[in-house]
Amino acid sequence: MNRPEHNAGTSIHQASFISGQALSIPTLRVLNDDGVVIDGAQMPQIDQALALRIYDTMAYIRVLDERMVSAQRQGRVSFYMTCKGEEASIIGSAAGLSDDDMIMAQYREHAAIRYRGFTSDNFMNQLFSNGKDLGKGRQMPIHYGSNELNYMTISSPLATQIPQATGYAYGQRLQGRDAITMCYFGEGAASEGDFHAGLNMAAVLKAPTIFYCRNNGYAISTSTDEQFAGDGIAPRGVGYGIETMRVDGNDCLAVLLAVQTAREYVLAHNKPVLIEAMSYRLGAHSTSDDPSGYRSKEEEELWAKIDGVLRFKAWMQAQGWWTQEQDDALYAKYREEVLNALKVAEKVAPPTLNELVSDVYSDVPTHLQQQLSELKQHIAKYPAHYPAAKESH
Amino acid sequence: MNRPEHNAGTSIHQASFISGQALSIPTLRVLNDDGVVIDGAQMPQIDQALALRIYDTMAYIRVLDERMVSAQRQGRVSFYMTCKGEEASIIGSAAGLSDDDMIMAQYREHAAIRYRGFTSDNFMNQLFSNGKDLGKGRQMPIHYGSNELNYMTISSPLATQIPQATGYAYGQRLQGRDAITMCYFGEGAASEGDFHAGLNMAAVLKAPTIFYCRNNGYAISTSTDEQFAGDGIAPRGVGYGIETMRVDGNDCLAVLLAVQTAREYVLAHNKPVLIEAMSYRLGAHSTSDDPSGYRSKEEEELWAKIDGVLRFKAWMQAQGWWTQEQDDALYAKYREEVLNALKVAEKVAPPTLNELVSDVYSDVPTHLQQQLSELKQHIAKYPAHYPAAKESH
Amino acid sequence: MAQMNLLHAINNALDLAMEKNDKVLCFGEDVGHFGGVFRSTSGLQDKYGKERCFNTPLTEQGIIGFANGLAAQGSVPIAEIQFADYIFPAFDQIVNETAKFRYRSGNEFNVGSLVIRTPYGGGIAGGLYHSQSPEAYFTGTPGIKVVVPRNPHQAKGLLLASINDDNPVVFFEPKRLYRASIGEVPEEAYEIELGKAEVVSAGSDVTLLGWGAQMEYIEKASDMAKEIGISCEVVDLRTLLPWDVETIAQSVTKTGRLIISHEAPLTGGFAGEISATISEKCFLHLESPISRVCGLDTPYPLIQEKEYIADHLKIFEAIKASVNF
Amino acid sequence: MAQMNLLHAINNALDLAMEKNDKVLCFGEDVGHFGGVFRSTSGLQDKYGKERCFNTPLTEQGIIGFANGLAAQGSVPIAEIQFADYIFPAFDQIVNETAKFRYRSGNEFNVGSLVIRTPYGGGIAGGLYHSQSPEAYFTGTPGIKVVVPRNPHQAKGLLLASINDDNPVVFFEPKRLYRASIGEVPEEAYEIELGKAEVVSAGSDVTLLGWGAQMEYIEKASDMAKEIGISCEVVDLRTLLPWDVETIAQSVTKTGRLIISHEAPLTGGFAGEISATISEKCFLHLESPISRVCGLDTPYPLIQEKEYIADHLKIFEAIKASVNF
Ligand SMILES: Cc1ncc(C[n+]2csc(CCOP(=O)(O)OP(=O)(O)O)c2C)c(N)n1
Ligand SMILES: Cc1ncc(C[n+]2csc(CCOP(=O)(O)OP(=O)(O)O)c2C)c(N)n1
Ligand SMILES: [Mg+2]
Ligand SMILES: [Mg+2]
Repeated sequence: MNRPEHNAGTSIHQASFISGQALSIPTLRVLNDDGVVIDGAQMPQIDQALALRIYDTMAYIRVLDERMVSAQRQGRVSFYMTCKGEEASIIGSAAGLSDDDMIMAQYREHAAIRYRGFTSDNFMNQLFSNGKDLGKGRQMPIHYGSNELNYMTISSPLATQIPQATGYAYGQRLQGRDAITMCYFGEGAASEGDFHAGLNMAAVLKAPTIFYCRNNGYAISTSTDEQFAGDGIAPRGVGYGIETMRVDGNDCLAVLLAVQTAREYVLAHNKPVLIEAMSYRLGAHSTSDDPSGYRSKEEEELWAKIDGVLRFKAWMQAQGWWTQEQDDALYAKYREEVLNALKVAEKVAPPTLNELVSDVYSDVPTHLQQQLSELKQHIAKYPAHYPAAKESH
Repeated sequence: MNRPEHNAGTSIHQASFISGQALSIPTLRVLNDDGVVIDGAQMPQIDQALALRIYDTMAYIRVLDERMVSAQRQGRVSFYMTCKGEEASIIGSAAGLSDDDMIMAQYREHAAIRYRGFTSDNFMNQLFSNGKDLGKGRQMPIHYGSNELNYMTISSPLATQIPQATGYAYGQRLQGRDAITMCYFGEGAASEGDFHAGLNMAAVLKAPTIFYCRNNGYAISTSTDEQFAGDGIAPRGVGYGIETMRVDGNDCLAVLLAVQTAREYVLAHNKPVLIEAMSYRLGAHSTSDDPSGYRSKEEEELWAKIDGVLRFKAWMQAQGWWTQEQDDALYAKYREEVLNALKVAEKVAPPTLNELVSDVYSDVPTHLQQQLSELKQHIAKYPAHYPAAKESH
Repeated sequence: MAQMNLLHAINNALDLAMEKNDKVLCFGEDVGHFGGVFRSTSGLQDKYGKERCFNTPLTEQGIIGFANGLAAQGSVPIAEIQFADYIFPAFDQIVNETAKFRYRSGNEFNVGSLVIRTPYGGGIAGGLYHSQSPEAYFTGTPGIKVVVPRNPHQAKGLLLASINDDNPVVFFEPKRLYRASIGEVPEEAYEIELGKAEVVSAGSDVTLLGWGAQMEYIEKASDMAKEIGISCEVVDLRTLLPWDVETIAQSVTKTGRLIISHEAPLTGGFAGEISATISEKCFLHLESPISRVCGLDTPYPLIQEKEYIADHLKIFEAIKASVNF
Repeated sequence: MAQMNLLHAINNALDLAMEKNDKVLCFGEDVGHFGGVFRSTSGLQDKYGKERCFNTPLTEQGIIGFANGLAAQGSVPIAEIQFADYIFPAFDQIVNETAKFRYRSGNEFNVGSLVIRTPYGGGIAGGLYHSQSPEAYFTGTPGIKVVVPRNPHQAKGLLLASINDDNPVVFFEPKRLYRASIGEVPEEAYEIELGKAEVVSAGSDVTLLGWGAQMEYIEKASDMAKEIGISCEVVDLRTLLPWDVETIAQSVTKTGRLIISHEAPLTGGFAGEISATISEKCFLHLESPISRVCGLDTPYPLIQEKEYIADHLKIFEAIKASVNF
């Protein structure tokens, strides 16, 4: 029968639903819960150097997160967010990329910019909004970005980076770059309209993007059963015609394998891939949040037991690539480094008042020049009232 | 193993994708292409009276569409849109509802409001934006609506009615109504962020909604392969955990069966259902469009052959419920009725000038009263220039 | 009467509205069990159940689309947008749908029962995405009302009036004052009429006009002016759309001078509209140019927030300039 | 020179830009093979291929999100929104992303190469969803430029300048004039500087200011005024953000009178901003109140469009009122 194409396909003659749970997507695992490689599991491409770079980043981020949460409690920074519990997911995925790939993240992925080489000073300058912050002190703490490191500056509005990643990747493909775009987002952000737009456009327009969903169980206080009714985020990929994988986000080797496989596919086919990494936000949403109001200690402990850093460390040790002594030394080194950087950054002068009006446009237009000069005259009248007056002499 | 729930499920240990084409959703058919019931096919609940009401609506809409396209060519109305090719899909689905169910449509579903009892005068008053238009002459032709008929007034911005339908249905459920909300939209509109929001929220918040996607192959000039890369819209339902069906939109009995089945499920479970009806926009997008620029005559002819009105009529005739004589009489009757109504509506006075400022708010606020009175003074100075001046005497 | 902060006053208004009418629903991101990130819906889920006070998925366009549908159906939705900075994904649903629902249908349908609550404004070290004052994006939209309270008493009365009003209302809550502003608030339900400005304190030399958290700076500047012998008439606009032209025109006719102050950037802010209208109405009474003391024309800054803000000192300087023109 | 209508001029500008720089891409709904519902991208896919001129899925937020990403990457995206009435789903991507991209990153990244083209305005029996003039929703947003051409020559020069400008531009095209406005246009590439108003015709009694399609009515009113001995200075603002305060202030200082006219509703329209600013700058020169001739504060009507529009007769009446004040 010469039926037009989009009315073709198999037929049924009894009314029946495709169940909303029809697709149950399995989870890729390489390590078991104790950090031992599962029999017959496929290994990612990893050697000792790469493993050390990954573990080094893990240790660094643990130290940084711990230190900055205290700093926030002490009132030294206004705000902070940790990635505790998701280190394996974030670092394992970053390690599966090439340094030329653009990373467009949500906010909880500072481990990825660290993996690329963001220094303690870089971190601290941003956290303290000082004059050396690459972002010129304009965004709240944790909104990192670096052109040099191909890490797009974080933007607070959720999910906006998703269609942007599609566009970025499309541009990379058209210009024949040997690079892709990695787009991170939370399972909460995946409810935004921009998610839908970004993934569908990537599929249709063949943008070399990896969409990496960090499903960590919560969006602030909202648990996943109040966020979606399907089997997580992964089945949506199939809805868009996108190749999809689910991975144990607390299994660093599985994550690395997933991303390496995905990157290869994306570059070879100029098509997107969706990865859903199952993990857990072990800490509070941010320093403004207290999770005891919406979840149990038991639940947290269950997840703490299968923590990805512990599992990766156990594997490293079993490989003979790492010892407890090295571990202690590494943590000690980073504790000192971070604390020193913090003390330095605290004292760096804030950006000059001129930065209040720069970068709104490529040049400062007349009306902003005028507003700035009026402001300066005003400040000169009340120097005691304005911090900027103190800085200027 | 005591693995936390959302990291549970089956495991794999080799990297492999779930294919973007993993879910191929079959199409429900009851009638074959010649309008003969397929052996063993499940029948919808239908008796002669219902069949006649459906067919009556089909004939009416064919006449209306034909007549109004000519009227537009003659310059008597500014704009028109037909549902040619999709009558079976729209009328069959409307017939599966109860009159208490709210219908929130896109724009190409005037056959559904006709099925509910919209009169020729109702249509014409809207199309001519005259003083008797329920919408007070404020929207372009084809933006029908009727509170009495539970048919939400059409809004041009695409897909906005989708999350609205979720909200409407949620309210129906909370107030214990024995009614659901039927939400129509095109496969093009399904690319909007509002689609994603509306379906996901309906699944999570348990809104008794039927989401009925008219996949008619085009969004203006954009064909489905430029709209999505997956297997149509249906697999997205599974992504949201929604029970889903695909149906041959040119098979009125299959459509009726699908909607009857869905309505029963929705009411019983207080959960949404997604239906994708595969059909074809046989006409131009609107009277402003000429499809010869973007598709072939051959393609159109292929679809014309499996037209849903022809198939339904053949089935009616085979049932002994309909004859060609009756058919000729019915079309003749409606041609006359529509033409008469058109002539009457053309001459009905436009809404009064006061309607320019009413319904912006529940009452006309001071500033609008003032703007209106200034306008009236102005018009009084130049009566020849303003149509409203002519109407007022 | 009870002592309440602004959050308590909001919470109390919601509680009373939900108690009185079981069609009233409160929802938004983290609004349910948790009671909202600012805790303004605290306790409401416990009291009225999960069907009437609940978390939504994380989608502002969905929240407002859903709320529009509920309102059209006959429920009384009170939708929260977590920060006013995040209202923009819902902009189409508000500007093209909420605002035009009644008009386009010839009143066959309307969403008059809808209230959209959202915390706005700076002063909390929130940077460009937790500090915006986007009211002027809404005041150019016929069909909605825009309301901003300045303290707990006003907040409760204006919110209850917004809920009961038969028109959709966008209700901006000054988050800087959520805990900082405390005052006496009647425990029972009461309404403050929408569309009416309030003369907070009478004066003769210059009219100072603002709304929301900005009223604090304005009152402070007025006090400073008093000390040097300038008498200010302080007016809180309260409802920005439709706004009370008459009260402002009357005041300016009397004082001959007007200073408008808002947090949002100068260009395209609502002060421009007010200035233009009052210039037309009071042209012959104006003794000096109407002046606007507003944010700079930049995104909201972080580290230079103090310098950026249209604070009492800037308003005070504008008062002197106006009087000495 | 060639005779072109406004559509041809746009199409020609896009063609030249794509020819010169293969990083220039044009996309949007129905923009590809079909050439757009108004045909402004006609022929470009044939000439530059499907990768550089293409249809997108039907999602405005996606189109602008995608465009932001492309611009950040170094491409030169020219995104079309089919009607300005449908730009609102993209509002968050424009207002929170496009406009703040450079600022928030300390210029580590920017989307300066982006141009968003969209047909706006009434006069085509389009009713409330095919007639809006939403420019004032954008003029309150630091970080973007807003441009509106009035005829084919301006359209080509301003569009090329917008494409080459290192800042994101929202470019509103007066769709009523797409075919109606015809004029001489140079065939080669040329630019008209952004941020500069143009004195279209000099005069002494009153300044008439507008932009886009509204200039036609303004010029007609100016002609009517001339016949009764009133000399109007007609000014086209052209760039609305940042706008050319100086040229307008100079003109008003000379004439002592200003009338601003736009299609959008009065309240919250951009005329308010201009009036407020010029009142401040020219306070002592004003001989009559600045007047605004604008749309009514309602959604855009259908059947009463003629009455609604701020036409030449209304402007003419305002001119007389201003001169006779
Ligand atoms: C558009 C928008 N809406 C709301 C917020 C406030 N908000 C910040 S983080 C967050 C939760 C995000 O959850 P998820 O995406 O799961 O990421 P996670 O925090 O779990 O890493 C919310 C609601 C925001 N930043 N942007
Ligand atoms: C938000 C929005 N964007 C664009 C348009 C312009 N437009 C009107 S109909 C249409 C195509 C819709 O296609 P589809 O949803 O498949 O419905 P169909 O016309 O095929 O029935 C477009 C792009 C619109 N009305 N609203
Ligand atoms: Mg999360
Ligand atoms: Mg379609």
